Amino acid sequence: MPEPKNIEICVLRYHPEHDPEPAWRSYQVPCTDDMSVLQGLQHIKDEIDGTLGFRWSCRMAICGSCGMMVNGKPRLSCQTFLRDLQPGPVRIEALAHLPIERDLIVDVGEFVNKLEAIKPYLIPREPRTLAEGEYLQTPAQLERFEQYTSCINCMLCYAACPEYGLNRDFIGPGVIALLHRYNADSRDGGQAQRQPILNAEEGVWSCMAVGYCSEVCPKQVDPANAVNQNKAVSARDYFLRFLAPKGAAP
Amino acid sequence: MDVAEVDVAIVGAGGAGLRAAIAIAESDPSLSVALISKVYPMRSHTVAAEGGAAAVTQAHDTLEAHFHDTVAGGDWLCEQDVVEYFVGQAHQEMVQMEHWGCPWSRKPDGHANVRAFGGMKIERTWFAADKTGFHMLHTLFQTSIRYPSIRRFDEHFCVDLIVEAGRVQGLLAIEIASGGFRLIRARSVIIATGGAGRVFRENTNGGIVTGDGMALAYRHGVPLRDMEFVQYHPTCMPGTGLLFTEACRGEGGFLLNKDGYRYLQDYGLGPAEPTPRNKAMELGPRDRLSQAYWHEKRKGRTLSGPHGEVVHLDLRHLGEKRLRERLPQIYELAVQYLGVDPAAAPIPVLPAVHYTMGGISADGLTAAPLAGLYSAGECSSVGIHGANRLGSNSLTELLVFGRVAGMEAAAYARTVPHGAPTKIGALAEEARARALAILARPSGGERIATLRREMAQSMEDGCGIYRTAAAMQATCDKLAELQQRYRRVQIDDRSRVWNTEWLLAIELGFLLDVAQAIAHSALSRRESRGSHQRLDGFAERDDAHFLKHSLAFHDGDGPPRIAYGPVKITRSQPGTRAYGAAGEQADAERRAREDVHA
Amino acid sequence: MNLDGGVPRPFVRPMRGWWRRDPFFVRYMLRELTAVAVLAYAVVLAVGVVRLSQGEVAWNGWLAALRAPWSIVLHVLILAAMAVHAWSWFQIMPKTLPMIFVGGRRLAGATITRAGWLATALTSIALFALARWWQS
Amino acid sequence: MKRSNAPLFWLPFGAGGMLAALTGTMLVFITGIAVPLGWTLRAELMSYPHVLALAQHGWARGLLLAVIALFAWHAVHRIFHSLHDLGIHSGATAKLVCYGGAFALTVITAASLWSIAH
Ligand SMILES: Cc1cc2nc3c(=O)[nH]c(=O)nc-3n(C[C@H](O)[C@H](O)[C@H](O)COP(=O)(O)OP(=O)(O)OC[C@H]3O[C@@H](n4cnc5c(N)ncnc54)[C@H](O)[C@@H]3O)c2cc1C
Ligand code: SF4
Ligand code: F3S
Ligand code: FES
Repeated sequence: MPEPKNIEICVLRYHPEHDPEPAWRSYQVPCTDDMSVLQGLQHIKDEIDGTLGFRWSCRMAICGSCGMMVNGKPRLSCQTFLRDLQPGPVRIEALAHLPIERDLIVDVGEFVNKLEAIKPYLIPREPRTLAEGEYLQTPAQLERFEQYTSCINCMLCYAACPEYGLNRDFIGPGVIALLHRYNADSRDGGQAQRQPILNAEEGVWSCMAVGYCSEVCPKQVDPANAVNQNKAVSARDYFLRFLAPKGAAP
Repeated sequence: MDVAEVDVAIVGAGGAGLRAAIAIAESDPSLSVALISKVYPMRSHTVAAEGGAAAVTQAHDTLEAHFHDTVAGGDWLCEQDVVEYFVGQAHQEMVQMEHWGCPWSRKPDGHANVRAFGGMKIERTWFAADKTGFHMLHTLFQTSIRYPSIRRFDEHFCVDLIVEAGRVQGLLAIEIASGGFRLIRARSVIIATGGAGRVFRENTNGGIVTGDGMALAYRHGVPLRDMEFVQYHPTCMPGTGLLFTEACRGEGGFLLNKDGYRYLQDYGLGPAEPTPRNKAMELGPRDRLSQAYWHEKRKGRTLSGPHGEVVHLDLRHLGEKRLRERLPQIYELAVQYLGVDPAAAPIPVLPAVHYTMGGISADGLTAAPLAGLYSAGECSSVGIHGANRLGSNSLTELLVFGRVAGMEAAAYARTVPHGAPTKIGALAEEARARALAILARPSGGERIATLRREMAQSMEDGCGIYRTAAAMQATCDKLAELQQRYRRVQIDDRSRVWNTEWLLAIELGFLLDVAQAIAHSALSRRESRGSHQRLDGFAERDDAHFLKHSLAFHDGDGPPRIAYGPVKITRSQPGTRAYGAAGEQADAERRAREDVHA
Repeated sequence: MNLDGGVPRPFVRPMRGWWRRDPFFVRYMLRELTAVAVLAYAVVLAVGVVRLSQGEVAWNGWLAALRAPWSIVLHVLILAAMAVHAWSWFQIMPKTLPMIFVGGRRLAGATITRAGWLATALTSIALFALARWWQS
Repeated sequence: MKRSNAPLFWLPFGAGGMLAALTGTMLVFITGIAVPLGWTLRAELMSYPHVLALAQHGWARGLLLAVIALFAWHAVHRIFHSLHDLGIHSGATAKLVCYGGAFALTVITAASLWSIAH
């Protein structure tokens, strides 16, 4: 084991059963070069203060549960290394803009409700039986939506988006990226069903193209692109509905 | 306590649990389903699977070949009728996933692509880049949203099953956000809680993989089957245990010792050829590769790193372009976590615990020997992995047997009424009191982390890649001691809202039970088979005495009682498990034998 | 519902002063602020048009005002803001476009941005040349 | 969900933004710096007869109106949303002032140009 040095980790603590509002607490954590912020927090929980609350599981940046603000930036704590934050102190806070349930744990329910609302499943363009085998899809067709399938639902983009912070009804970057993922899939024919969600004020029109969402996304989903390219689609739908009453965008 | 009433309750919303839920919802929308998970479904550990899912696909491949690979890979401890069903259903399930939108990687002609995988004779592993489990899990989760009959209980931690009148009638869960209890009454229950890798120190599993469901069933008298078979994955990241998928080797990666030598050729896996040949060298089965590492380490031919002895996984010859295209996540992991650019330098790796072959004993239709209880996924021992799982069989298992479990549990639910509310309520009260008692333990007791650390270290020492009676006995003794100390485990946090420490304490109880089942099953198996390898005079497979499933029964406060059950052999008589050139010869001989019989 | 646990009481942090919290947000606000300059310039031009319609004397008064030092300073500021606007406009441009494939390869965002900047440069040169040609 | 009328505002905003990005910098340089200072360009460029001719030329007149109207529209759209960003939720009033202002500017410019032409 490499020789550990100490680093100061300050955590914004909040416990709804006895704290009126969040407050900072500081911990000294022995830290080696290969330690992630998550491991630092685990050390606190295991050895110093078992009451610290945070979510984690995979520790390999794929389950999406360990998002938090590290020195003011939305990060996956399992993918952020203490060596890059030396000499400290490191300031850790629950993901910005989201309601804190406790310590570093935010409310995910609002996000999941939105995710459920956008029909995030394949609505087949042409139905097909299992016996007919798989739909054909060329690598080029796959490339048109693959990037948007990489979203791990970590909500870092929500913590990055001030428009979401100002109005939590905004569907937001991550969920719109997922919506677009299905719209852009060559097998899918559900765009018309999803269009009303994009067309709403809480859909693409709450976005001011701040663009920070894409900057912080750990999986290069580029949610800002998903949102903003759909403004043109929504605008077309706005005017074309007078021509084609069903309002079906191409 | 809040009470919900459903037809079928599913504990676990990973690949297996979600597949089961969808199967029920699709076949009979009038049945209500409760889907309970201690994390949001998309955080389940299926998300971490990288390599792919096996299903016979190519014209020159056969179900027969997949069957033989699986049975031989499992060192003949598989239920052969179940394997037969499994390989037959696999392809259809992959197509079903495709119809649900899974972004499988494609060939230029638009058909799904397949890749080579360890121990598989022919390329038959479907993959979605190197994030197969991630894509499968998200596809299943998102598809499940379409069905209104599936009622999710996200971030609900199941603490006990309710067994009354000889059958399962529901479960008790803690709503984590409030710390309140919820009784979910059900006519049948499916357990799909995943593996138990966290009983070991160095492992590839997420923090939530703590064997909960296994322990829940076990405590209610259901035996845990074949628990001694724990798979070590040969290529993991030192220190964290993070996995470098077998696909690295499927794509052509080499394993080198400190002299830059492809040492696997010294362990009956050769000849060493420049490109991967299925079932040889780096594409041999995981148990053999992990064992070879152990020998190299003993011979002093490994490299010393800050987190122990390592060998090198060399991907340099694949080139940056191919690596970024085919193994993007691996590329990222190596660069970020190790500071190694795999296009420029070999990656240090070592074996780590990866998969529990055993689990809740289940018949070929996923039913446990307790009425109304079913299991699917890694927590279940339906009988397809035997003594060693082949990579990419397990994701397929989630689908094939997730579906079966759903159909079976639904069928059973239609035949029985809900039990008497008062009796069930009383049982739930007792379970609730037991869970709350942990919160009320006096201070000054044992720390959770200490017990967990000692358990994991002891499991690694006694039940690692190679085992001896003395070391296993020491582990058994240690576990008995830890069980005693667990009664004095103490937690700092006595509140209710999001009390994760409370849940960790309960999980530790599950872990210790599962650890005991593993260690005692291992100690009792006096032979070497698959992933269970002994050095102390039992280095050979012993079909005369041990071509049997081990069954660990919970036995009060004492250690488990170990019994044995028969193995179903249909077409494939136990033979030598050989790989590389020797394997091809053995295969030819087997075919010749079978031709004579036919 | 009849849960017997603690009472969740999610805490929502205030947004006050959010735009100072991250340099990215400061840059965003700067970008939005360029709108004030664009508006100012539109007003300057509109006043010019009104004065033009009022005859030569009025127009010359407007020209004189443009020569005043404060006007020069104002226009230098507007010029800077316009440049920031052009720079940032094309920076977000790739976000607003669907994927573009050229010869089977996806066009990179940076390429789109650079193409935008180039377009501004070319338009500017053309405008200037037009002005030179027309002044005589 | 209710359909938003945002496209009505967003399209001219986008058009104005694009026009400003392409031409704004050079236009400001010409009319606000180069000509007034007589630096690189001569004052005659903006002499009364010169500009009058321009304003009476059909195409040029349209372009001039477009520049002023779209710049204004682009700007007020951003300003309106920035008010929201800063937490000033004056709602309908702000909206009226912003877009009303741009509309007024457009009408005044159009009227003046019309009177020049006739
Ligand atoms: C890193 C890695 C890579 C892998 N790669 C491959 C591969 O390429 N191919 C392959 O075939 N296999 C692979 N595997 C194995 C395979 O991924 C797993 O066996 C499989 O995903 C397990 O799925 P599951 O549905 O059984 O469980 P999980 O996905 O682990 O889900 C368990 C569920 O149970 C819930 N749960 C657990 N306990 C409780 C409780 N007490 N109360 C409520 N809910 C609970 C959890 O919340 C979760 O929803 C890999 C495994 C790992 C670790
Ligand atoms: S888009 Fe990116 S940042 Fe947003 S939730 Fe998905 S992965 Fe996370
Ligand atoms: S940060 Fe927010 S405003 Fe739009 S571009 Fe991203 S969603
Ligand atoms: S722990 Fe899973 S993303 Fe960090």
